[in-house]
Amino acid sequence: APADPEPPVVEDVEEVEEVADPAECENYVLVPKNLGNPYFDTGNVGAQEAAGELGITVLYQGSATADASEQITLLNSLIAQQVCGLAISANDEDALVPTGQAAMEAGIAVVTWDSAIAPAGRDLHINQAELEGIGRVQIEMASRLAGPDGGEIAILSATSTAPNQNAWIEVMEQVLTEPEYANLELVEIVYGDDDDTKSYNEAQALFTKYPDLKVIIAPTTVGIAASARAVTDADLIGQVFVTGLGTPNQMREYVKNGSAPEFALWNPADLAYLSVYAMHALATGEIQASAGETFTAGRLGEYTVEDDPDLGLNVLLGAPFVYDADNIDDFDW
Amino acid sequence: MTTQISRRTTPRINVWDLLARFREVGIIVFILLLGAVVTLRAPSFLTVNNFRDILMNISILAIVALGQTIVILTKGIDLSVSSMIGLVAMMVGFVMRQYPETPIFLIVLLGMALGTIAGSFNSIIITFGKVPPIIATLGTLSVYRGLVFFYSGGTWVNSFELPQSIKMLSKGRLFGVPNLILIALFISIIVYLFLKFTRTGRNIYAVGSNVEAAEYAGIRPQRIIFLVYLISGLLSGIGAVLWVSRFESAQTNTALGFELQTVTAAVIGGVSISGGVGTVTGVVLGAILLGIIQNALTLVRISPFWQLAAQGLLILIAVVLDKVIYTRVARN
Amino acid sequence: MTVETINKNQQENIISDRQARKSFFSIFLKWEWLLFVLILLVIFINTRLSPFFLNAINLSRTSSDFMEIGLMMLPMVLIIVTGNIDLSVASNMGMSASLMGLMHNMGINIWLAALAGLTLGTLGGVLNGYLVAYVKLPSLVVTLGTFAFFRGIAFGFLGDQAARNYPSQFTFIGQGRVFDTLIPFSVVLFIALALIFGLVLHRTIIGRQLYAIGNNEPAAKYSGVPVEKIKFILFIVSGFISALAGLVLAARFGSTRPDNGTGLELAVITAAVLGGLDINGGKGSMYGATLALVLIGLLRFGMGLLNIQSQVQSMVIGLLLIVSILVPHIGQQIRFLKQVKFRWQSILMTVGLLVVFTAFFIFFFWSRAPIIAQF
Amino acid sequence: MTKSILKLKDISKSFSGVEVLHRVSFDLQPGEVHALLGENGAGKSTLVKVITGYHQPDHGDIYLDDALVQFVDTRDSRQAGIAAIYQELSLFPDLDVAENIFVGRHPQSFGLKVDWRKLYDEAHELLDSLGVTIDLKQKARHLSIAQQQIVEIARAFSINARILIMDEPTSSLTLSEVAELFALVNNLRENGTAIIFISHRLEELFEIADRVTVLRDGNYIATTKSKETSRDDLLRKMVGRTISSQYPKTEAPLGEVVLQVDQLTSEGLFTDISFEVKSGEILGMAGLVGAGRTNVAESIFGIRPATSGKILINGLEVSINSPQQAIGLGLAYVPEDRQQHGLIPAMQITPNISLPKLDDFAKYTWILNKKEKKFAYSAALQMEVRARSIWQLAKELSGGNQQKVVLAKWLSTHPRILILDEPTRGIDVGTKAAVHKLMSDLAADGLAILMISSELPEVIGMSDRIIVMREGFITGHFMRSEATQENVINAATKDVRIENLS
Ligand SMILES: Nc1ncnc2c1ncn2[C@@H]1O[C@H](COP(=O)(O)OP(=O)(O)OP(=O)(O)O)[C@@H](O)[C@H]1O
Ligand SMILES: Nc1ncnc2c1ncn2[C@@H]1O[C@H](COP(=O)(O)OP(=O)(O)OP(=O)(O)O)[C@@H](O)[C@H]1O
Ligand SMILES: [Mg+2]
Ligand SMILES: [Mg+2]
Repeated sequence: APADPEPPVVEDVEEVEEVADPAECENYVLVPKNLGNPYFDTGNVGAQEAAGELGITVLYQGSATADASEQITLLNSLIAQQVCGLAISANDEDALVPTGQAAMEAGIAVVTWDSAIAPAGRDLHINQAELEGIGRVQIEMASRLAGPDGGEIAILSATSTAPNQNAWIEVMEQVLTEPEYANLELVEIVYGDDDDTKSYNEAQALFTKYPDLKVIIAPTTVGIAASARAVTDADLIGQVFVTGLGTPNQMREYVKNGSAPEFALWNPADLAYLSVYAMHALATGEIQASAGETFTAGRLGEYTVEDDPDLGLNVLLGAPFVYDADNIDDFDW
Repeated sequence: MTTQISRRTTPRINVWDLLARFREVGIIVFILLLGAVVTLRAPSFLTVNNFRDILMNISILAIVALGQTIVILTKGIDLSVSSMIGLVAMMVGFVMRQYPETPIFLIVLLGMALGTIAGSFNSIIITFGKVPPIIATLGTLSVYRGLVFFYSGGTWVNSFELPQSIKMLSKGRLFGVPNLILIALFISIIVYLFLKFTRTGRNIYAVGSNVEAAEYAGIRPQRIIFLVYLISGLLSGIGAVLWVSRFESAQTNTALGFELQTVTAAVIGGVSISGGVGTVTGVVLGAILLGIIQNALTLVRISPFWQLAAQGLLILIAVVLDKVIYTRVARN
Repeated sequence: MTVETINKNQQENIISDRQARKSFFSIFLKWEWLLFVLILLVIFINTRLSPFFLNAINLSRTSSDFMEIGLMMLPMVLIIVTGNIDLSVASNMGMSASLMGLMHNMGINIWLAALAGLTLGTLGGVLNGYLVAYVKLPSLVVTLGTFAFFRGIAFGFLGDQAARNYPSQFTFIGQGRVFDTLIPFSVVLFIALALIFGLVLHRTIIGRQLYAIGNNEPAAKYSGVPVEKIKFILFIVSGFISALAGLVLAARFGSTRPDNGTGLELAVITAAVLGGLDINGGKGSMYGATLALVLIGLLRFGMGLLNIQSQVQSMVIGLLLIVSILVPHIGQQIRFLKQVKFRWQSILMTVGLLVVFTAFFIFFFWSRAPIIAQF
Repeated sequence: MTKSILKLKDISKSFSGVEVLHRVSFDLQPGEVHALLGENGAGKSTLVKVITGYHQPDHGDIYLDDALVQFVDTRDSRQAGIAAIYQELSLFPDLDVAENIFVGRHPQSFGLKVDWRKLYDEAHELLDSLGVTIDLKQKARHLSIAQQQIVEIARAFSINARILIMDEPTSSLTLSEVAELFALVNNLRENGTAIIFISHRLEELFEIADRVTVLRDGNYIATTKSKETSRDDLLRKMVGRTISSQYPKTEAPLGEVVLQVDQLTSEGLFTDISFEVKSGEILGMAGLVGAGRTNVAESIFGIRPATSGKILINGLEVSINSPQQAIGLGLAYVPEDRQQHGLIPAMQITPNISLPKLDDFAKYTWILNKKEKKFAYSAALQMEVRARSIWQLAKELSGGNQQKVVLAKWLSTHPRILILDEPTRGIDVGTKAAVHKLMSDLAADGLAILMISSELPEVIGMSDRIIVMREGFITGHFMRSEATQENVINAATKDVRIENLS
């Protein structure tokens, strides 16, 4: 990575193929964690919007399941085609590093979105929202839902290996230590593996185990919907509340029936939109991936490349948006 | 003949004999042991509500596992059940989204029909194409899953798009018992009667036990095999409708990986992979055991990181214990 | 008391020591040849369709994507030949790599950690082997259990942690290339092991005994084949090689997470079966399995270059699996149908099926109309 | 002449280009027992399978009641009233005895529900009429070969067919069961059922058959009334030569005790079995079906080791826990059930023969193909295996030839102790004589042979000494000179409990 003081290691000189000429670069690819997931599909809508504005083509290519080795195989075939840029939502932050490096060596602009590759394996990460912001907003919502007396809360995460989930949970645990939230007690963290059935069962087990449970925070779109349904099915609406990160279409029902009165999320379409602009800026040489550079991303305006000790080079989309019964019908994705 | 003396004393009826005839001893013993241990550590295990949850959670599994069992009885295996569920769930979901007024029994019928058609495709490949079942269904596992994506274009059917009627199909209650559990019970009884008291049911055992001999005995094995994949499809179709009903959505990855669970339920229920052996009671108990294991592990607060390991270990212990008890019983 | 002595000429008539002569074409109908032809076909078509296909760097990079599958396939072939199966390979690989990762995180020398991983994987094989060979449980049942158990242990080791920053001597196993060529080290490893496994299967006593067990286990036992011992050893070898594949994967990723390699067991079995192995045991060859692996690799890579969606790729492999077995049977079926006398039932059934399928497809496209409209 | 019930005209059948039936014609009258006779591989079983629709003839016609018929599968022939017991036993190992008898035809009530009570009652009745007691709820998996044969017979009788075909039904039955069977057959014959009967035991044919049709190498040779023919005549037609003595036992000098078994007991299977076999000796083991002889042999060979007792080889106590140990100690065991235990049917003859002693054909575990082939070829020649080539699949051989392959395989291990369990089951007269000669020669070379056989003449004719078993106990011990059919049968049916009190 350019931010690194050491020169990049180039393994073999003949190996570096003709680097795609930035001027006539047109083929970009948006890679989700997996296909058939509405969250990412919505991202693709934003990406296509950006592509239209930039006059480039953005392919939407993903693996069938959210699995690192499958994603690597896919990326290898994309690298082989000498595309101009890749915007990847990584299934494994470390395992993709060698592949990301190979792509950069081949002269491909590599940005990540939604879920990052470790800094060594990409040029830029497009950060949906600050870690801090996402963690904090969820605790704030939980606190509101639990009411002035507070009470027991639990977290239902995706897989125990998902890097962004773990980072958020860490922040949440930190925020909970603040005196303001002293009346909230985090009783357990469980994992639903982003599997609807498993998440549902885990949520159910939570009520059985903790009869006084007030709030379930599920920082995952699958988990939050499954938990809200579990609450509804168990006739616990009004007793147990669900919040976390979700998509409007999946949560509409539960926002209205009161099982999950509010939840947060950024707009994945905007996230992908920004990613395409960033990827294009990198590929055309408008930015070189170093801290402090700025570029304009269409309707979203101007963004600055920031450096972060943990995240490496990144661009921040903005604060997460809170959906509730008043605004949910304004969204359809 | 004068030299003819009975060469075996008439079989004495004793406890061992009775146990030997009742194949499910091993699994029941294990369920009781596990239940006792869990109750000691988490008394909330032994509540009506908890048992209702467990039964709700395994109802669909039990239904599809019964289809799987019928297939395994003929020495086959149906790995495509999960994808059939995914496909049928998606198609049913689309219909319900488009025509929310459709009466629920028509939806169930539709699910059954679609499942049967998907199953018949397996049947054709296996009987006419002579493709070994594991390969055929490994193939259709990915083909049907691919069709789900193609069909839905990657979109999901969400809860708010589904009418109340389908949601109530599983959640409505009769005498306080959720419909889903009653449906599973009803289907189990039907399958039990079918396997035990119809010629076709018995022929399924015969074919699984010895295909050649079945042919000699005037059974048409190919027809039986055709039928079992049809039944597996049918039950998967029902499972799919119930899935949509219970999970209030149809997703591209609905039931992903479910096939291994159905096989697991069947084998820990004493169904022999080499065909010819297995009972409905066993499979239902197997599904219940799986449900209990899952429920218990979350209740007794085993670290979530070790839960999967514990689950695998318990399954292993269950099959080993079953084997040991059964051979002990059979020997006596 | 004379059993009439049989003269030399008569003896010749009783039995010959020659193989029945096969026609020139029937040799080419052997499954391995068909796979070979298919590979050539895939290469040819892909070269026409994509300029990037016949590119040494690309092929080299892609080939290492399939080496873990290839490695685990080798003992799997042997196991399938005996009529057993090992569903736990991918979980075992995750478990061993996770132990290695855990030890690496604790600051232990990477090679010691790797050795520990290999040992654990082997022990996993011992568990499988013991339950299959001596407790006499069906292998499918046992490995379905250890499939969850091993993966669970992997999660137990690393939980939400990852192991990273492996030294480059170690990552060489998965990322390196030998002697300044483009050939990945893992490919060399695979080829060497494939040769050994192939020779063992096709040329040695053990190999012969494996086929005997697969065809008729009791008879093999009665003939003095140490059935239990062989099964036991096979599963141990499978455990060891799975662990080795785990190391290769960890080296290729440069990191380890407990869910690494999830689902690879199906890929392994798919390759083996496409290679002509009979899942019921007793039939199939190592050449076939290896060719099938190459075929799947090239096919996937080629389709990837054409930007065919992953789901469609899986569908194609799934269909290939079915068709590969179906096609050789079609001729036979037609001949069979000719023999069967005219039956109303069969006609009715065919017509019925056709109607049903047509109805299904009409319904399929009709009901997804809103989707088409949406795009 | 009455109207024939079944008529075959010019039936031909080939397998992969080799003709095994050539223009065979055959005619069956109602109320007759018609025997088929021929050497191993003559085509008897194939002919039977053509009749039942299991195989389709390449050429030729089948007439039922003078009407041309074509059976596509066995179900067709079943519906036309033909029932068959095939040579390869075909029970359902996972179903119990009673259900095995009625598979595919379970009695039903309301035309829908299987009537289990009726099924068990009828099964009980049937087995009673055959004079045997087998636990009806026993899974077929646990039956001995002879018991399986009886269940098959019961099944065939339960069908009430117009034509009943039995392909070597008696091959492992003892005299008493055969007698019961024949009584039933006579019954059927009187009721007008036509019966096709295949057996290699010529005495049986003379006892039961009305007419005999002889096949040789797939060709029809002749049909004669059994009353108008003689043993020699049939043999000449069958093999085209004469075979004189059946039991060519030569006296061999007896050597040291090679195998000694002392108080061998296996819980629930057999008790206190003691005997010894000297080098050069053939020890015969007689008994009724289910007496436990096979179990004793299997436990000596290490397949199911006994729970107590001693085995001594050359005077040294050994523990044998697996067949490979047994083979290492110089034992060989030709099992009773060749389909399940003797052969690898889907493998060729060569690897079948070389399997127990692969070490001999390998260098550092590397198999030397030439050496193996040469050996297998000479072994097959020695046993007169009739097949196209030593590369033919074992499952394609006729029953008798399969048995020869099994013998060849075990002799190739050059054993010092040979256990033969029903060695001539399903073998034709000619070869049987050859096998007997071979046994005699092997004994003369110093082998110790333990021969289990249900054929009394064979036991009496071939053994130096005879032990008799019943219900897991030894109930008799005779020298060659004192053994007669009568006292052996007496010992085989003696009440064990009384015997053990004394
Ligand atoms: N499926 C088959 N494929 C090839 N050859 C076969 C097949 N079935 C039988 N044969 C051959 O046909 C010939 C006749 O076999 P068949 O079983 O009819 O003999 P058989 O008269 O019943 O002999 P036995 O007395 O030994 O039972 C044999 O040479 C056998 O090898
Ligand atoms: N594996 C087994 N499990 C249970 N019972 C068995 C088993 N093997 C044999 N038996 C029973 O043990 C008894 C003795 O059988 P065995 O085969 O040793 O008798 P045999 O004297 O050789 O008679 P046969 O002529 O029937 O072979 C039979 O009643 C049989 O059903
Ligand atoms: Mg025959
Ligand atoms: Mg016996």
